[in-house]
Amino acid sequence: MKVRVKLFAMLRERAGTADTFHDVPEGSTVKDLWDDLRRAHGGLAGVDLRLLYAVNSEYVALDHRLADGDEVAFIPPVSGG
Amino acid sequence: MKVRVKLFAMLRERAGTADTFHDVPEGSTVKDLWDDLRRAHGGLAGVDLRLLYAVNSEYVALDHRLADGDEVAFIPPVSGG
Amino acid sequence: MYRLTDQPIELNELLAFVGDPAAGAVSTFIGTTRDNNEGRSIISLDYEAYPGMAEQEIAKLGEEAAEKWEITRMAIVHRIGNVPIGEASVIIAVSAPHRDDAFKACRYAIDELKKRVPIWKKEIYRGGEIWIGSQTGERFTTPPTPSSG
Amino acid sequence: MYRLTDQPIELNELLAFVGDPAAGAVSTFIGTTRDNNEGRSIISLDYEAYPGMAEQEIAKLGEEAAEKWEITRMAIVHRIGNVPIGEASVIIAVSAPHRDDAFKACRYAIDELKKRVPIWKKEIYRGGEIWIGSQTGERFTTPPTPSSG
Repeated sequence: MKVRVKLFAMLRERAGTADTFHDVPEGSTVKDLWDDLRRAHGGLAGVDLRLLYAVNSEYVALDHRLADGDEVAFIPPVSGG
Repeated sequence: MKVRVKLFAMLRERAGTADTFHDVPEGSTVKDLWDDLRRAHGGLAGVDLRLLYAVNSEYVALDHRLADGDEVAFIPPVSGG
Repeated sequence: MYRLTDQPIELNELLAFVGDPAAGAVSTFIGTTRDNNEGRSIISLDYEAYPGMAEQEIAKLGEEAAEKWEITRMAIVHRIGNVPIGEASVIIAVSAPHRDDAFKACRYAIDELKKRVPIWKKEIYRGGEIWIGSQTGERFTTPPTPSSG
Repeated sequence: MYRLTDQPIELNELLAFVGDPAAGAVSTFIGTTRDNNEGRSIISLDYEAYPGMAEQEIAKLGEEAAEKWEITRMAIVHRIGNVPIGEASVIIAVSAPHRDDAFKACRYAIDELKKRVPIWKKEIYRGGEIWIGSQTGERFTTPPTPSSG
């Protein structure tokens, strides 16, 4: 399956990318994708922040199962306002 | 002694006056003055509101003793805002 | 900035006054004339104040707020005279380093203002006039006069 | 009115939007860039959002507030990009028949916005830059780049 990955703020800077497409195996979860990303981007390996995860603009749990075409966002601690 | 009397809002309308001077005996309290005013102005006689009292722009108790030249305000329930 | 005015209140003036590089939060409260109150259809409100004392009491609110919370600057302006529907009778603006202080000081100021600042409003509604706060049934309702109706 | 903008936020636009003859109270909150934070001397803040989702989450705050309190209208506008000292990064305006609802809804909106709307600020301070919320000691501090000063 192909999913779109959105990275923001500190994650975006550390990965050096904001918006990419990834191939993931059927049945992959958000956690599987995140593990993949950490292998692909050395800058993300050291990140130990409490992240939030959104699929198609809705917050989901880390074990949420992905579908083909999903937009997956990794959301570091928000600091709007 | 001579004191200045300020009436506001509903009290002003019922008394038909906003700002007058009154002669009061030495040792008079705010309550004595109020009783005088109710005798002088029939429109004030029926007033049974919870009033506040100010002498020279500071809130005082009903038994506050007046001094010559005081400005005494009778303050019906406030409703600013 | 603590004052009464018989002109429309300019919010931007208050905001300019409370603005400060050290402030991260501004809380404002705007009280406006509603078109209805307790079933009465409101035409406008007429505000009267005890000048001098009203301004002094408003300034006290600011001093008290500054003792209770960490605020940077505060402005309270109350309008006197006739205030049509939708226009502001009072505006309060408070700046503070942090929002909790700004909100609490602003809320304190309007709550206390309504309790003890010598200002009164007369409601001009379809069918009569009434001094808010002094109404006790119909006893204190007076018919509108031709000039103010 | 729930939106992001890369331009200075116009408070008067929000106030016009929430104004209503049935409203007697308007509470507004303005978040501004402070010149200091935890001992750092701030030059400006850079805001980044997840567009689409940020606006959607902001709109949810308004819906939730309308379920909890009796409010007339609400506007939340958040600025994105560089926000200099003293300028507003976020403005919230809430109108309601009565002030208690206006204050509580406004407070709820800014508190929840800071918890879960996908917007981030990077502090540009004298000596470096830091993503607020993601800082864990100096580990995540990056030196300023020549282009962002």
